[in-house]
Formats: sequence, C-alpha cells, structure tokens
Amino acid sequence: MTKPNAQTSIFSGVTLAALAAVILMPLVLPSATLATEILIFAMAALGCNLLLGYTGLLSFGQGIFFGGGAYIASLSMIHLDFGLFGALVAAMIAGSLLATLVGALAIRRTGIYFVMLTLAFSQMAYFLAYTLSDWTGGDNGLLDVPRPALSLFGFELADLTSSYAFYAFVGVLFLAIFVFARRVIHSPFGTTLVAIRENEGRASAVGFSTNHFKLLAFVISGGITGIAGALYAMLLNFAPLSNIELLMSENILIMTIIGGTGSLLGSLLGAGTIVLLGDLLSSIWPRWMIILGVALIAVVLFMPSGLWGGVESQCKRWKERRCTAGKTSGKAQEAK
Amino acid sequence: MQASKWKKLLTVAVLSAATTAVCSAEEVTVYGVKSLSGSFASYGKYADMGSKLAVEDYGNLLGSPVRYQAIDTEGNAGKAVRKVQEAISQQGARFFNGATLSSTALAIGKEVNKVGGVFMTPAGADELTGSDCNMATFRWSVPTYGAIHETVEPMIKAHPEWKRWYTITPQYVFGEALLSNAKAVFEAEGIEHVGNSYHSLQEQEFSGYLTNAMAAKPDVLLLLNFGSQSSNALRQAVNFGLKNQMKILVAWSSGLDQLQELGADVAEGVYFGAQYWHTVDTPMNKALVKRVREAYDMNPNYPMAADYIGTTVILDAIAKAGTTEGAAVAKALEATSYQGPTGDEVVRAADHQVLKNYYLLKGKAASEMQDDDDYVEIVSSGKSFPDESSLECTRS
Amino acid sequence: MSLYLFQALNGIGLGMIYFLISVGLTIIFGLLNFVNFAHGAYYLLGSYLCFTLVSLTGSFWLALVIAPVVVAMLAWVTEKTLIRRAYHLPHTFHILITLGIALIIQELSIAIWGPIGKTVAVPDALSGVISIGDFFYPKYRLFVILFTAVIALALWLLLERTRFGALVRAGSEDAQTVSLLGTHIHKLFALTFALGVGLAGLAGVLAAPIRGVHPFIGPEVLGLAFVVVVIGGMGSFSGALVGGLVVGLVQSLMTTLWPQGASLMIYGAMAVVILLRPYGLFGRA
Amino acid sequence: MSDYILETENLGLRYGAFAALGSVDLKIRRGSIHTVIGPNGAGKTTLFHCLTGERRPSSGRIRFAGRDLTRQPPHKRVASGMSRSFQITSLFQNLSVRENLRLAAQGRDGLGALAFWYSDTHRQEHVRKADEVLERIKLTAQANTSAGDLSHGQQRVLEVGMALCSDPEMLLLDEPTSGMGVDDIPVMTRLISELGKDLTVMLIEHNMRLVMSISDRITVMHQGNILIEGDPDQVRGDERVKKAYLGESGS
Repeated sequence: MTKPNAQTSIFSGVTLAALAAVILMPLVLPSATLATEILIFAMAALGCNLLLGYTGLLSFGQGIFFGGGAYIASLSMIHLDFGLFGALVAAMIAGSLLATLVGALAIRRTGIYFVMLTLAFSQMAYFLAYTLSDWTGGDNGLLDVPRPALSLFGFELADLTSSYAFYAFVGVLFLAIFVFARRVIHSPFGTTLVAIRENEGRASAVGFSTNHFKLLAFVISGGITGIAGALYAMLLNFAPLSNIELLMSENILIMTIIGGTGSLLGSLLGAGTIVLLGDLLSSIWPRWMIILGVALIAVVLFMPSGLWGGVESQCKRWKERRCTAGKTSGKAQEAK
Repeated sequence: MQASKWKKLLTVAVLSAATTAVCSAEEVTVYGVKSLSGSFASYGKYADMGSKLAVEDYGNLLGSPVRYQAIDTEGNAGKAVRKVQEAISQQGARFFNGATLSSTALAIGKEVNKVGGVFMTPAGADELTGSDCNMATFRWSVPTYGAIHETVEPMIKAHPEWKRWYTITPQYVFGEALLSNAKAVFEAEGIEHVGNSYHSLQEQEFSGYLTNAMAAKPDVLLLLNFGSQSSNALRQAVNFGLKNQMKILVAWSSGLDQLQELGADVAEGVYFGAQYWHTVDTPMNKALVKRVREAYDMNPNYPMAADYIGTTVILDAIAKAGTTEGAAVAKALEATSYQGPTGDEVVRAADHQVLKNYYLLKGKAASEMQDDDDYVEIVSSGKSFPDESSLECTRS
Repeated sequence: MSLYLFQALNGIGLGMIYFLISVGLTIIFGLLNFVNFAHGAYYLLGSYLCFTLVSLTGSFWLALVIAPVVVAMLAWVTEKTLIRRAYHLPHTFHILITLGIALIIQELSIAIWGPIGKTVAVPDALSGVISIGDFFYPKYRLFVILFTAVIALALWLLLERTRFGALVRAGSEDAQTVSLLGTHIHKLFALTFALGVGLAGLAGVLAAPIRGVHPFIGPEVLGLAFVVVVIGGMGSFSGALVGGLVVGLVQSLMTTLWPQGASLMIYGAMAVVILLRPYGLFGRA
Repeated sequence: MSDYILETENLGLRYGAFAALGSVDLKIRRGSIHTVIGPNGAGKTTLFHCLTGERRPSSGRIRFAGRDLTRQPPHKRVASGMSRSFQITSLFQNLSVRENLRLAAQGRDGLGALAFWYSDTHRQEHVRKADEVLERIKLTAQANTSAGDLSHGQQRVLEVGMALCSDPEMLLLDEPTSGMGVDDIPVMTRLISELGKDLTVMLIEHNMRLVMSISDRITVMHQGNILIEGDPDQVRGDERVKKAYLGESGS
C-alpha cells in the first residue's frame, strides 16, 4: 500500500501497462469479443475497487448499477434513438443515480450491516427488473439492442459492427476511465477515501464529513459500472436479466478481490483471470467452478492482497535480491 | 513492474495459443449451445450427449466427417451470446443447436440470423416462433398453445365431471403465455376457472399457494410452472394430501429427468404434459432408444432426444441443400417433413415451428412399473398449433 | 378466516425451518464475529446426505441423526484447516473464503449426486395428513414444527444453562474475556462453528422431504438466513427465532394477499429494519 | 471577546437512570493548559466525548469561541477550530507519517476535499503544513515510514501532531501519555508545554507528575460532576481530592 507521491502523472508506468494490455489482448486472445468482455468487466471491477479497495466498502450492489446501466442504455437507444455517446451518458447517469440511492441508504450503517443492506437492495432491484417486464423484457431479457456507429455531430466516424472496431472503442474508453480512476485516487478526494478506509473515526476527527465522501465514491463507482453495463449490452445486442442478479454483483466482487483491492491494474488482472478461467475451463470440465472455489480460498490464505499484490511482492523480492546480491548479501529480504 | 507485466502477458499468450490451435474447419461443424456448468447443468449435460451422439451417427456429410463443438453457456445468457458471437466471427460458425433458457435462445437466434445461419432450439419461449421469429431460428418444442391444448382438452374430454380448475402460475412471460392459453381453453370448454395464484421467479415454497388452491375446492389443480419449481410445487401438494382431493396436472414437465427426480410415489396418479417420452411407439424413437442404451446405458430423456433430432435435422438440411451456405440450408429446412422421435414431424415454413406431438402422461404406481424408468403411461398425444392465419411471426 | 389461520400455521412451520438455518449463522457470527457465506452449502450437504442415508438404509430417522452430525464434523474439519486462518482478516475475506467453500461443496455435490434433483420421501409414520376442519395439514410439517421447537428449547438450555453456553455468550460479548478465563478459545470456536453449521445441516435434512434436494438451493437458503438474522439481530438467539417466524409468516400470508410481491417484500422489510433499528429487533450494539 | 474559549453550561448525559455526566459547568481560559483529572468512572471521558461531538449530551450547552456547537457533528468542530487526539492511538496505520499529517491538514478543507479532478499535490499548503508539523513533533526523519511501523512513543507524538495539522485554536488531548514508556514521557511533556504557548490545550491525563508540571488549571471530576477546580497547588493540597482518589491505588 505504499503510495509514490511524485508518480501521479497520467503517463506513468501503471497507465502504460494498462495501455500495453489493451493493445496486446486482442492479439493474443482467441477473439476480440473475449477481449472486449474482459475490458468491460475490468471497468466494472475498477468501479468496485473504488469502493472496496479505496474506501473499504464491500458492496453487493454493483450488479444494480451494471444492470441498470445496461437497461437504460438499451432503452434509450431503442425508444429514444439515442446515439452511442448519448446512450453511454444515459447509462452513466443512471448508474450514478442508482448508486446515490443505494449509497445514501446503505452508508448510514457500517460493517456487516452495510454489506447486508447492499445485498437486500440488490435482491430488490432484481425483483423490480423482473416485475417491470414491459420495459426490461423480464426473464426473456431485452432483445434487439443496437450497437450504434461512432459518430460526432452527425458525422459517422466509424462503424462498430466488427468485433475489432468495437474492441478498439471499448479499449479507448477503458483507458480513459482508467486514467480518470487514477486521477480520482490521487486527488484530495481519493486520498481522503483511503483515510476513511484506514480509520474512519480519525478521518472524521480531522474534519472530513465521511458520509459525503462515501456517497461520492458510490456515485463515481456507479457511473463507471453503469457505462460498463451499457457496453456489455452493446456487445451482446442484448440485456439479459442476469445482468442485475446477485450473482453479477458477486462476480464483480470476486474479480476485484482476486485481482487485488487497492490497485487499478489488479482489477484488469482480476477480470481477465476470472473471464478467461471460465472461458477456458468450462469447455474442458463442467465442474470447473471447484477450481474457482479453491482459487478463492487460496487467495484469502496466501495472497490477501490479490494476484496483483502477489505479482508486486514477487517483483520486489526479485529486485531486492538483484540489488543486495551486489552489495551485502541477505538481510533485506526479510523486509515485508 | 515491467517484469511482472511480461510474466502476465506470457501466461495469457500461452493459454490462448492453446485454444486457437484447435480450430481450422473446412468440414461442417455443428455448435451445441449447452448449459454444462452453472445452474442449468441438469439439462445441458443430456442435451450435449444427444448432439454428440447425433453427429457421431451421422457420419460423413458433403464428403467429410461432421464435427461437433459444445459451447458452454455457464448458465448465463450473456456468456452464451458472447461465445456464440466468438464462434461466428472466429470460426465462421453457422449451424447451432440447443439453448435451454428462453432468453439465451432468443438472443442467440438474433445473432445467428445476422450472419444467415441456422439455429434449432428446444427452448420454451413462444416468441421464438412468434414476435421474435426470424429466418435462422427453428424450434422443435411444441409452443405453450399446444402444451395446454394437448393436456387440458383430453382431460376434459375424458372426464367432463372435472369442471372446476385452479391454476398456479409463475409470473413472467412464459407463465403468462401458458395461463392465457389455459384460460382460452377453459372458456371454450365451459370450464370454471376457480382461481389462480401467481408466484415469483425464485419461489420454492408453495404451501401458501397450495392453501389458496385448497380453499377454492377445485377438481383439477393445473401447475403452469416448470423445472424445480414445478417439482417442489408438486412435492408439497402431495405432502398436503392434495392428490386425494383433486387431480393434478403439470402441463409443462421436462419428462423423464423430472420424473426420476420426483420418484414414483410423488408422481403416481399425477398428469404430466411432455414434449417427449422414451416409450413412444415410432420407428425412429425405437432406434433412438436402442442407440442411446448402447451408447450411454440409459433411456433418452427430453433434452437428449430434442438435441439429437435437432442436430440431425440441421445436418439433413445441409445434405439436402448440398451446401454449407446458411440461407440455403434454412430454405431447405423449411417445409421439410421427416420421421422424428414423436413420429411425423413437419417444419412449418411460415414460422419455423416444428409440428410434432405433445403427450399427456399419467403417473403409475410403483408396483405397476415394468422397469426403473417406467413412471407413466401415455394417456394421449396429438398436434395442436395456432392457425397459420393467427401467427404473430412476421418475417421479412 | 380459517384460510388465514391455516396460512399462519404454514408460516410458523416455515418460520421454524428458517429459525434452524439462521440460528446457526447467528451463533457463529455472535461468537466468532465471522460471516459464513457457506451456510447454505452446508444445508445443501445435509439434504444430500439425508437422501443418501434414506436410500441406503431406508430410515429417515437414522438420517435425521447421522446427517447433521456428519455435516458438523465436516464443518469442524473445515474450521480447523481453513476458516481459523481467516479470523484475523477483515469481513471481506470471511465472505471470500466461505464463498469458495460454498462453490466447492455445490460443485462436488453435482459431481457426486448428479445435476438432477432428488426427492426424499416423507417417513411412513408421518406421511399423510390430519384434518383441521375443512382443511388438511401434512403430518410431516406438524412434526417439523414440534421437532424444531424441541431443538430450539434444547439449544436455549444449552446456551443458557451450560458452561459451554456461558462461554459462548461471554465470548459474544468480548472474546478477550473468555481467553482470560483460561479457556481454549480455539476449541470453543471450532465447537461453535461445528454446532452452527450442524444446525444448518439439520435444517437441510428436515426440509428435504418438503423441498426436495437440488444442487442450487444453497444461495437461496443463505439469502433467507441473512434476512432472518438481520431482522432479528446478528448474534441473537431470540432474534433468530422471532425473525424466522416473522419471515415465515410474512411470506406465507403474502402468498394470499400479494403473491408477486412476497420476495420483494421480504428484502424490503430487511432494509427497513436495518435502517430503523440498526441492530435488528433483538440485536445489541 | 470572552476570556474563555470554551464554556459548558449545565452539561449532562444520562443513560436511563444513570447519569454519566451530572451537570458540568466548565470554563477554559484562552491560551491555558487545562487538565481534567479524576478517578476512573468520574466522567472525564464522557465529558471529553461530549466536547468532541462523539456523544450528544442529553442536557446543557457547549459554547466554543462564542458559538454554540452542542449539536455539531465531530467533523464540523474541526472547522470551528477545535481538534482532538485519541486515547487509543488512532492513525492511518498503512500510510506514511507525512501522508497521515497531510491528510489531517486536508481535513480543514472539509467538503472541499471532495474534489476528485485534480491531483492532491496541487494543494501544496497541505504538504507544507505536514512538513511544518513534522518539524514541530520531531519526526522528520521518519516522514516516509508507515505510521504503523513507528514505536509506540512516536505514535503517541504523531497522534498529537495529527490534531495540530488543522491549525486549531484549541487542542483536546485524550490521555496523551497513555501506554507510553517512562523514557518517552518527557518528550510528550515538552511537546505539550510548548504547544501551550500558542494555543489552548485541554487534556485528560492520569500521569500526575505531567499534570502538575504543565497545567495552568486543573479540574477534578468525581461521579459525573466537578469536584473542584484550581491551579496545581490548590488541587494538590485539597482533602476532597485525596478522598475521591482513595479507592484507587494511589496514582
């Protein structure tokens, strides 16, 4: 959790790593749609990470924002002829509004009761979506969701029908959100979130009205997750009810935690791992979720800072070994 | 940090190289969309076995052996659609069969239609051959219309004294479709519909609804839910002793697998509607049962039979069209008639609905069962489909 | 009128099963301050073991005794090997590790018992119904109500009248105190975890003849247990009892009044309770 | 402007029949070091919590710098110029000492810190403030160490330093030497008396030697009420105080 003070410029190593991942993924993965799915869930995990990793809020409500974003984007395109950006903005606003609602109520409680509240809201949102079947398509899902062309001021810039074109669009958007998220966590606001995560009582004592901060964290997280939901609907041309199920919230959480809370690249790594694990293993062994279960346990026991944390500490150890080998041998390795 | 990134990319690269190497297809490949993992595994496993067997049995097509590839939906419509997209764009997939969930089937139908492929599904949603029909989508299962007509009507005909009916309906699109069909039949036959209970998508506790049903004192309790919900509703109805007070009809059962789950004690005396039953006396079914017993040492159940025939029919159409060009195959499939497991089956050109029998079954007592799977006797069977003039399907 | 009475009886029966599921969760949370997301999976295991024992021995009564004990023993082993090592971590990790365990139990169950559900027959002695006025009520469900009531009483005595119970209660107040008393806190934790999970297994056994056995029942059961525990108050025995009965009754009566909204209502009620009475009806700060 | 920066009037807090705080009229003179002492259960901590806003009093009023802040939440009191430390060390354990202080300084911005669109380093004044306090509490050498890795004595000092970052007019210290080793106490004593030169300090403390050496004024509490108030010599000589402490092992 060491925070380099000076390295907050946009083009830091972390951002370059994200850029490299975005460029390389479609080249090494079997398809652009798979890569797109990873980026979309990485976005959702990023949103979740702002809450969990940086503010310490474990929210089972991420599916509400994801599903809400997907529905609103789809409906605005189907019924109101919204274009690409219009739909994305609508989804972002929807995600933020839903997050404001859920957040405002949930942050009135802390600890496990907070978690339970988000869980209850998640179930309610699901039942609501399924009851409003005239709008959401209920159990059948919302079909015929368009994927509009990329256009600005009426000029069509690019057709996104091809999976690679759409990937490129999602990739650019992902990087924008990634940079934005980095900006957020290194802003006065973001550092205050970390303070709240570390010690809410003290944060309040030094003058922060912590609830306002938690709420804004929810709003930003909801907005990002809403955009991810919208992109998912555009990818599939379809907004299934499963978007808003508790299972979706659970998946987003698992991606975030497995990847590593409190690191943005961890979210990308976590989303990539879970999506790929499902994609590769499910075709080999239908009971592949046993492996997922074992992985979850292993992360808790051996890698509480997630895969990214594990990678980082491996690197550190490796570097230290290289450094100390030259000078004095040994001792630095004990540093945790 | 640099090193860690490379480490990660390297693993990704190795993993993906392994998957891309698999696919290079000149031959015909049928893609089976099956819920192998996730919460509909009970269905997908047997559906997959059915498709696999069909491809195996087919042998050569257009000069080379047919290939089969399963796509695991992970029980999630989103995953399913994404994987179908991938198969279409990366491997040029055009021929698909399967999908349990209505939402999955509807969305996949749209994707396959975009590239002019063929998709044969046994899913339940009437929209597949109704408002959301398209050139690519074909449906093997009888729609809710037929399921109600072929179960409720024969019961009324045989027992005119059963005048009071009570329904329990899951409140979503599919349940509503069954209910509105049932209401129409009740009206036409002069049946008194003494009440209906709606329940939600995730309900597993039916005692409350059953109490309401008991209070209405019906002659017949009609369960319009399916899967584990209908199993639990039925179990609990039996617990409540409803079997002694009224007849029970499960209009949309999944057949053998559901009866195996319920057991003879629960099923005895209960009526079931089913798309397929393995003792149906048709030449093709006899061959199928024999083949499945050889291959898997079991009797074929509905998902297995449905996806066996679904896959076979697609392959036949490809042979008939003499090409793997999707649109031509779809055309070839339209208006064909063939011998299926339920006897004569016809693909209706207007909406791509397969016209086939639906069965009314009645549970036997355990003592009357000839073998482990002999849970029911077939009471009646027949074909009922909405008129071509009243179809909702408007395909350009 | 009698319809509502009947629904109320139903609600009590349902509520008692919910109580059994939730009381284990609540005891574990109270003492260990640990959230067990695998609770529903252990319930599932109880159901499946019941099925296997009934089909092997033909005796439901044997299953009723053995299955919960086996589940409790498994829980004890899991506590020793895995859970214990996560106590010092934040709740996030409790949730994660038990989610992992739940996944493994669920998938292994499918691998062992197959994806198709199973039915457990009601024991012969309890099959059939007794008539109450115009209505019939299943003997088995009455048995469940009475049996659970006995279990609840026994549990209450265990917690209120024994040294073990005193330690559990003291530990729920302040884990430090108990270790100061010189008690092996590890042993106490393991026993409590096994007891709580064993109760979930027992609930699974009792529910099997009513609900059947289905590999994906775990999350639903878990969700309900959370609702009950949150309404009643985390860590409170009487909270689990009252919460269970309230949820059972509400669910049962709602099926007559507004069926579609039953689920929405329950989660809505839970949210309202947390917001108005932060620590549930019987919870402490 | 009144001589007194903080005045409470009839301040009380009841839990049912039990009065944790009876009726307290406390006046703290601007620029003084004012200590509240008393045996365990005397109500010191409850009084402290009412002043910081952690507990809402059931009766009475609190006036600070001429304003009534009886009902103000804790975080708003910071903006009024009141700042506190904790009895049990309460730091951002995983963050560096400098970041701890910088965040504490940022607390003064209140809702202004909601800004998420610019980098935190833009607000140099917080960094400067942090460095200034680092000097003052003599932890500059440890600036980049994680707060959790400091020695206990250093953590206690940082605890006080955190309270300084908001440029308060008045400092409320909750047992600043709590848990400190004998060797570290003089450091704290020096720090507090130095702070007393610039601001008003109110503290709760058990260490009598420290109390007697630095306090300008001492209030002794007993059973939820003020027993006496006076300068160190007056308190030292008072019989009632000795009696009140008698139950305790002579601290």
